[in-house]
Amino acid sequence: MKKIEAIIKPFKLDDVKEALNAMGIKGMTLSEVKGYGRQKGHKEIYRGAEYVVDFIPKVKLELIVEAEQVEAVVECIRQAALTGKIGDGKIFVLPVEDVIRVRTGEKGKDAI
Amino acid sequence: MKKIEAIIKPFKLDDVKEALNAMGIKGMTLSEVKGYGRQKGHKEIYRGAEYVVDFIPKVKLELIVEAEQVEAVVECIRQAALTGKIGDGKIFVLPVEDVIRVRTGEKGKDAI
Amino acid sequence: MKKIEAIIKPFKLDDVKEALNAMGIKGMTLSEVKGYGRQKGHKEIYRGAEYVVDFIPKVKLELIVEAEQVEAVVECIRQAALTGKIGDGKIFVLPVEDVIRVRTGEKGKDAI
Amino acid sequence: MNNTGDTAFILASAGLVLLMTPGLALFYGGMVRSKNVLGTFMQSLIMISVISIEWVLLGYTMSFGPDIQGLIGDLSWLGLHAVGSAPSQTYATTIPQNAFMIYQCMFAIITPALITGAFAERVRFAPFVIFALLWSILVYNPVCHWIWGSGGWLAARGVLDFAGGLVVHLTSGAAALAAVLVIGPRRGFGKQSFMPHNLPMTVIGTGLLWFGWFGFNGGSALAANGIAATAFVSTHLAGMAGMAVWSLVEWLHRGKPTTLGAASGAVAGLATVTPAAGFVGPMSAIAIGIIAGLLCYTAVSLKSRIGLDDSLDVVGIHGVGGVIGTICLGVFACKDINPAGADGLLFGNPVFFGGQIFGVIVVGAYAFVVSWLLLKIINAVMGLRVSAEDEVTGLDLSEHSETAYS
Amino acid sequence: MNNTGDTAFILASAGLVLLMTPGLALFYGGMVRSKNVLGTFMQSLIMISVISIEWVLLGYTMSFGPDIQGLIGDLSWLGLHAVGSAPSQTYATTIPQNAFMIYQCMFAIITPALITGAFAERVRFAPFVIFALLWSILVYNPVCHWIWGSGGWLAARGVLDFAGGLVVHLTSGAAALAAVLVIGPRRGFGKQSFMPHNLPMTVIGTGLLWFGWFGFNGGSALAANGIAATAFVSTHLAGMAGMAVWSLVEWLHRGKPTTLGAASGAVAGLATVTPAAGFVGPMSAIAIGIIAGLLCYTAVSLKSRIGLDDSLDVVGIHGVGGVIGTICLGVFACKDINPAGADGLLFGNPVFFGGQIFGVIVVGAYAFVVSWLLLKIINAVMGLRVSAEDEVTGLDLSEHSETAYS
Amino acid sequence: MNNTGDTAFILASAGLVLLMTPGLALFYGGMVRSKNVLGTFMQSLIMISVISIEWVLLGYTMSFGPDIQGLIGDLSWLGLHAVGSAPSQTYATTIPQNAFMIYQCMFAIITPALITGAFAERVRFAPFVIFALLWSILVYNPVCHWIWGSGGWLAARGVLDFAGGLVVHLTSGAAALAAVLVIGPRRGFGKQSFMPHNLPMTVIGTGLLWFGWFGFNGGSALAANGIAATAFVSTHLAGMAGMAVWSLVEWLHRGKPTTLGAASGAVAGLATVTPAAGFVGPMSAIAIGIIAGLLCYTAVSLKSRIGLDDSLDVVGIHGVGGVIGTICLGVFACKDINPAGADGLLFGNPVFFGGQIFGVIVVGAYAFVVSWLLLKIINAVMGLRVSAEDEVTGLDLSEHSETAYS
Ligand SMILES: Nc1ncnc2c1ncn2[C@@H]1O[C@H](COP(=O)(O)OP(=O)(O)O)[C@@H](O)[C@H]1O
Ligand SMILES: Nc1ncnc2c1ncn2[C@@H]1O[C@H](COP(=O)(O)OP(=O)(O)O)[C@@H](O)[C@H]1O
Ligand SMILES: Nc1ncnc2c1ncn2[C@@H]1O[C@H](COP(=O)(O)OP(=O)(O)O)[C@@H](O)[C@H]1O
Repeated sequence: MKKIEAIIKPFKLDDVKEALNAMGIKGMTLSEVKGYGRQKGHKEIYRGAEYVVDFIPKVKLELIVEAEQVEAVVECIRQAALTGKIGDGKIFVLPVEDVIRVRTGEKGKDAI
Repeated sequence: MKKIEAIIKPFKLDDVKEALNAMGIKGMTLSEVKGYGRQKGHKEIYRGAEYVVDFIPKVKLELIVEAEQVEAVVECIRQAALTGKIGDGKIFVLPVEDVIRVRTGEKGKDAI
Repeated sequence: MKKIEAIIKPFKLDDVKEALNAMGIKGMTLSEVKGYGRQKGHKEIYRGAEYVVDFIPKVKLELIVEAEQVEAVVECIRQAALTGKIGDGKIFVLPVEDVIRVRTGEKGKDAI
Repeated sequence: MNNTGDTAFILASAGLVLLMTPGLALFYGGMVRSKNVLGTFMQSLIMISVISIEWVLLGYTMSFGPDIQGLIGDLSWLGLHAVGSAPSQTYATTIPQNAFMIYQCMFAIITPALITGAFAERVRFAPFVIFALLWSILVYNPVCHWIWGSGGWLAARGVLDFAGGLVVHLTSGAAALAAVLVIGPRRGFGKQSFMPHNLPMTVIGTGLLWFGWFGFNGGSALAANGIAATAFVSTHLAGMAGMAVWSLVEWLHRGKPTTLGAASGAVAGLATVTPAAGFVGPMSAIAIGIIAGLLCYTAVSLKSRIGLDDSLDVVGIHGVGGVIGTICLGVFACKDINPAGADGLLFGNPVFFGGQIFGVIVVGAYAFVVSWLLLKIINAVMGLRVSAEDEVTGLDLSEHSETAYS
Repeated sequence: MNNTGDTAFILASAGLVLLMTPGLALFYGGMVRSKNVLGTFMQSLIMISVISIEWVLLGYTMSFGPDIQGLIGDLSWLGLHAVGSAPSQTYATTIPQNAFMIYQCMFAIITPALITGAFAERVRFAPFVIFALLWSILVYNPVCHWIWGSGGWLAARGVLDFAGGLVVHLTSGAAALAAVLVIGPRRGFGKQSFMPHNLPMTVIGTGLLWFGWFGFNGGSALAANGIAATAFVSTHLAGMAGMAVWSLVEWLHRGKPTTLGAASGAVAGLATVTPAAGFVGPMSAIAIGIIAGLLCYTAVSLKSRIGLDDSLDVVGIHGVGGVIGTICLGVFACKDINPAGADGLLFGNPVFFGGQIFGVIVVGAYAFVVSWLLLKIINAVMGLRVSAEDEVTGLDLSEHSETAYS
Repeated sequence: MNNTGDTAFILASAGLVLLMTPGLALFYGGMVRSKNVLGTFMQSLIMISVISIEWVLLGYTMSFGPDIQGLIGDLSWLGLHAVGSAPSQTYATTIPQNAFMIYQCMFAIITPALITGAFAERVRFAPFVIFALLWSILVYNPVCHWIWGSGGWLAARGVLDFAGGLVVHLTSGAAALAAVLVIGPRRGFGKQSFMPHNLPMTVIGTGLLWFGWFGFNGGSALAANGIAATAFVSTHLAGMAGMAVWSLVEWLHRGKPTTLGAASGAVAGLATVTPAAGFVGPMSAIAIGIIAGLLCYTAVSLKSRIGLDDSLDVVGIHGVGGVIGTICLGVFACKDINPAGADGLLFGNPVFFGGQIFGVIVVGAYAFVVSWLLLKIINAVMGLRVSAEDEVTGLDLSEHSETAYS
C-alpha cells in the first residue's frame, strides 16, 4: 500500500473528488494548508501600504491506496487538478507499512 | 522508528490522549482535517433547500514511536477511538528514517 | 528524495522560511497544528476557574528535498527554529517514492 | 415651530436607519463565502458616500423639491439651497427641515444597497458604483417623488406607502430581478453549493436591521405621536410573525427550523409591513407577517427551480415583500387606526385596493425596465462581472486587495 | 394627552430593549462551543416570535388588564382589545397605550431567553419553545401583575421593583435553577473543560446589552423626566462598578483580570441595579454594583464546587443579582431621590426592607416551584434533552441542520 | 424646567456615546493579530469602569464645577454633591443635571480609550490603567474645563469646539504621539507585516462608531433643536465624504479601494468634523470631510516612512483630525448657521481663525508634554511594556489568561 499526498488549488477540490469517485476511490482525508513555491503570492493593501503575502491557500489530500492503483490515482488527480498555471501543485507518493481500520481492527488492504 | 497517523472522531480525542498518556506516550501532534469515506455526510438546510456536506470533521494524530512500540500504540489508539460506528477512522503506519529534536539536536530514539 | 516534516514554534516561521530561501529551498507546504509534549500548556481562566490547555499551537512544515540535501536542510531548519527552550519542536525525515508536478507531469527531482 | 420631542424622535430614527446599512452589510456578508465578505460589505458601505453626496446635491430636490407635473421635484433646492434648520411648510412641519432631509437620505442610501444581494460574489466594484449612482437618480428619486413628494402623481391617485414598500422594497426588488437576468449566475451555480461562511454575522445583521426598522417605520410618522407608536407596533408584530411562520414552514417542509430561516422570515415580515405600518392595526400587522412568511418562503424555494441565481434572495424577499405589503395595505388599511390613511378592501373600499395594485404595477414595471436598460448599457460599456479567475479568487483580494480573516 | 418627548423616549427605549435579545444571543453564543452557537442563538431569537404573539393575545391583559383580587389581570384586553394609541388612564398616562404595551412586550421576550443560558448546549428546540410559552403564561404574567399591574398584591404590600429585579431577573434565575436540577449537566461536565468558542462575540453582546439596559431601566420611568435620568445614571454606575469589582477580584484570586470576567461583572452590576435604578442615588448605585460584583463572583465560583452545570451562570448572575438588587433597594431606597419610591433601611425604614425580603421569598419560591413542575412534566411528556449522539454532534447540526462557520 | 424632548434626546445621546466605546474596541480589535484582540478590547472596556468612577467622584467637578481662575473647576461638586435631577443653571438648562453629567462622562471614557490604538499589542494592563486614570485627571479634565467649563480661559478667548476636536481628539492624538515615542515599536516592526486578523470586526466597529457619533455630535447641542439637526447633518456628511475621499485616494495611489480604507476615511471625517459640527453648513461639512480624507491618508502614509509604530494610527487620524477640524472651524464657521457660534475666515473673521490656531497649539502642547511626562514616570516606576516572550505569546494569554477563539 502507498500513501498519496496531493497539494492542489482549493477550487479544484470538487473536480478531484468527483474524478476519484468516478474511478472508485471512496476514501480520503483532506486538510487546509498554505503553500510556498514558484507561484507568486498576492498583494495586500493596509492603510495605503502594500504587502505581499507569499503563503498561498492550498488543499492537501491524503489517500491510502493499493500499490497497483498508485499510477492510475496519481494520473486521475493530476488531470482533475490541472489548470496549466503555476501553482497547480504537487503529488507525493510515500510507502505505507500498515493500515488499520479502527471500527473493525481489519488490517492492510481490507482496511482501506 | 515509525510514524503513526491516526484519523479519529474529534470527540474521541480526549480519550485517546489519556489512553496514550497512560501507556507513557508523552508526545504527539494533531491537526483538524476533513474526512471522506463510507460514513455518510450530514444534511444542511439553506433557505428551504437541502444540501449534503460529505466532508466530515476528523482529528488527525501524528506520533513518532519506536518500532517495537507500534503494535501497542496502534491497539491503544484503536481501543480508545472505538465507537463501533462507521467513521471511527483509520490508523496508518509509515516508516521514518530519522528524527531530530530542534532544541538539542539529539537524533533517533533520544529525540522522541 | 525525502520528505522533511518540521514542527516548530509559530513565531519562528519567518526566520525558518528566510533561512531556507537563503539556501535555495523555494518550495514548502505548511499547516497549523497543535502539539503535545514536554512543553507545559498554558493556564486559562474561565469565570474564576482555572483550566490548563495542554495542546500548544505549532506550525508544521513539509518539504520534499533531494536525498543529498536532507542533512543541510535539517540543520538549517534546526538553527533557524532554535530558541533553546522546551517546545522548540521536532524534525522528521521520511522516505518518498515519487513526486509529480501537477502542472507539467514532471516526475522525481524535476518535479520538486 | 420645532417640537423637541418630534425632533429628538426623527434624529434618533435617522441614526437608526443609517445603522441599517452596516446591518445589511453584515446580514449579506455572513451569507457569502469568506473570500467575498469584504467585497459584499463594500457594496453596501460605499452607498453611504455615493448616495449621500448625490442626495444633498441633487436627490433631495428631485424627490421633495417643488413639484413639476407630479413627475419630479424641480431644482430649487439644489445643493440644499434654502434647506436649513427651520421646519418645512410642506413636510414634517414640527422638526427642522434638515432633520427631515437627512432622515430621507438614509432611505436613499439603503435602497440600492439592498439590490447588491442579488448579484453577490461576482460584480466589479467600479461599474456597480456607477450603476447605483445612476439608478438612484433615475429610479429612486422619481418614484420617491411620485409617492412621497407633495404633488406626486401616484400620491394624487391615492396610492399609499407608509415607509417604503414601493419606494424602497419594490424598486430594489425589481432592480434585483433585472440584475439577475443581465448578470447571470455565479460560476458553478447549480453544481457547487454556496453555503454561508458566517451565520452568526448574519444574525448580528438581522438584529441591527430589526432595531433600525423601528426608526425606518416608526420614524415615518415624522412625529413622536400615536401613529409612530402604531407603526412601531406593526413593525415588531409583522417581523415576529414572519420569523415564526418561515421557521415553522421550513420545519414542516425540511424537518428542521433554521437560524437563517428565522432571520429571513423576520426580514420578510419587516419588509412586507413597511408600506402598511402606520395604517393598520396590530392584528392586521400579524396577518401581514404571516402572509409574508408564507409567500416569501415559497418564492425563495421556487427560485432555485427556475435556476435564477438571485444569490441572497432580494427578489424573493424584498421584491415579493414590497408587492404583497403594498397590496395587503389595500386590504387591511383602516381609517380608525389612522384617519390620514384610507380604508382597505376589508373595510369595504375596493377603489383604494385597486389603486394599490396600480401602484405596484407602475412602480414595478418602471423600476424593472430602467434598471434593466441601465445594467445593459453599463455592462456593454465597461463590463459588470469580474473575470473568471477573479471570481475564483474572490472579490476581497481581486477587487480590494484584502483578506477578511487571518 | 400624548407628550412627544415621553413618546419618543419610550419608543426608543422599546427598541433598545428589543435589541437586548440579539445582544443576549451573542453574549451567550460566544460562550458555547462552536457546534452549539446557532442553537444557542435560536433559543433567544425565537422568543421574539413566541412571546410577542403570546403577549399581544394574552400576556398583556393578564399582566396589566383590570385587576382580579390582586392576583391577575382579567381578559378585557384580550388580543389588544381597546388598546390603541390613546394613552391609558392607569399606566404611562402621557404616551400612547400601544407604546406602553410594546415596551412591556420586550421585557416579556427577554426574560425566558435569559433562562436558556442555564441549560445551554443540551436541550431540544421543540420542548424548549413549549416550556418558554407556558412559563411566560404561568410565571411571568402573574408575577408581572403582582408587582407592576395596578392592584397587584405585592405592589399593594409596598414591594418595589423599578425595572425587573423580581419580575425579570429573579423569575428567570429561579427557573434556571430548576432547569439545572431537572435537566442535569452536559456530557463530560467536570471531565472536559468547555471553553468559550468566541469571546469577541460575547463582548459584542455585552456592549449591546449595556446599551439596551439604558432603555430597560431608563425607560422604566415611563417618561423622559428626572427619574429616567436618575435610573440611567444608576444603571451605568452599577454596571461599571460590577465590571471593576469582578475584574479586580479575579485579578487577586486568579492572578489575571479577564475579558469575560469584565463582561460578567458588568452584566451582574446591570442586573442587580435593575430593581433599584430609579429609586437610589448615584453613590448607592455604585455600592450596589460593588456588592453585585463581589457576590455574583462568589456565587459563580461556588457553583463549580457543588457540581451544578448552570452552564452560562444564569443563577449566579441573574438569580443572585435579582435577589441582592431587590434587597439592596430595601437598604438604599431614598424618597429624596424619588418621592414616588420609599425610604430604605439606611434611611430608617425597616418595614420597607422587610417587604422587599418578603417579595424575594414569594417570587423566588413561586417561580422555582412552577418552573420545576413545568420542566418535569414536559420532560416526562416529550423529553427535554437531545440524544447523546446529537449532543456530541452539537445543536447546530442536530436541531437546525446548519453550520455556523464554514 | 426639564423639557421632555431635550431630556429624551440627551439620554439617548448618552447611550449612543457609551456604545462608541465597545464600538472602538471592535474597530481596534479587528486590526490587531488574533492573539491580542482581547487585550485590545480590555484596554477600551476597562475605561468604562476606571473613568466613570473618576468622573463621578472628581472629574465632573474638576471639569464643570464652579470656575477657579478659568483654569479648573473647584471641588464643590465632589462625588456629585448637589448634582441631582434638577436642571443646572449653567449647563443644558432644560434637562436634568445628572443627565448632563452622565452624557459628559461618556466623553471622558472614550478619550483615553482612543489612545490605546497607538501602543496596541505591547503594553501591560496594570500600568495602562494607572496611566489612563492619571491622564484623565491631569489632561482631560483641565482641557475640558478650559473649553467647555463655564469660565474656562480658552472659551473666554473665543476658542470654539463643538463636540471635542480639541477636548477629545487632539488630547488623545497628542498623547498617542507621546506614547509612540516613549513605548517604541512592536517586536518585528518593519520586518514582519502585522495584518488585521478580522476586518469584519473592524467594520462592525465602524458602524457602531458612526451610529454613536450622531449622539456624540448631535447631542452636543444639549437640546433637540435646529442646532442638533445641523450637527447631525454635518457629522453624516463629513463622515461620508471622508470615506469617499480615502477610498478614492487609495484607489488612485495603490490601485484598489479597500474596506479598511473606507472605514478609516469615515472615522477621519467623523473625527475631523467634531469640533465644527454645530457651527457649519452642510457644504462646509462636506469640504471638511474631503480635507480630512486627504490629510489623514497622507499622514498615515508618511508615518510608515519615519518609522513610528503608531500601530492603529491614532496620531494620523485623531491627532491630525482634531487639528485640522479645529482649524477648519476657524475657516468655515458661520453665524447664520449658529448665532451662538462665530464667523470664520471665509466669512471675514481672521481673529476667530487665529484663536482656533492658538487653541490647537495650547491644547496640543499641553496634552503632549503632560502625557509624555506621565508615560516616562510610569515606565520608570513599573515598566509599560510586556516582556519579549509575552509579546510573542500575545496579550490575551499573557495579560488575561484567555484565548479569543477556540
Ligand atoms: N519542495 C516542496 N515540498 C513540499 N511542497 C511543495 C514543494 N514545492 C512546492 N510545494 C507545494 O506545491 C505548491 C505548488 O508549487 P509551485 O512551485 O507554486 O507551483 P508548481 O507546482 O506549478 O511549480 C506550493 O504552493 C507548495 O504547497
Ligand atoms: N483510503 C483512505 N485514505 C485516507 N484516509 C481515509 C481513507 N479511507 C478513509 N479515510 C479516512 O478515515 C475516515 C473514516 O473512514 P470511513 O470509511 O468513513 O469509516 P470506517 O473507517 O469506519 O470504514 C474518513 O473520514 C477519512 O478521513
Ligand atoms: N513523539 C512525537 N510524535 C509527534 N510529534 C511530537 C512527538 N513529540 C513531540 N512532538 C511535537 O513536538 C513538539 C515539541 O515537543 P516537546 O516535547 O514539547 O519539546 P521538545 O521537542 O523541545 O522536547 C510538540 O508540541 C509536538 O507537536
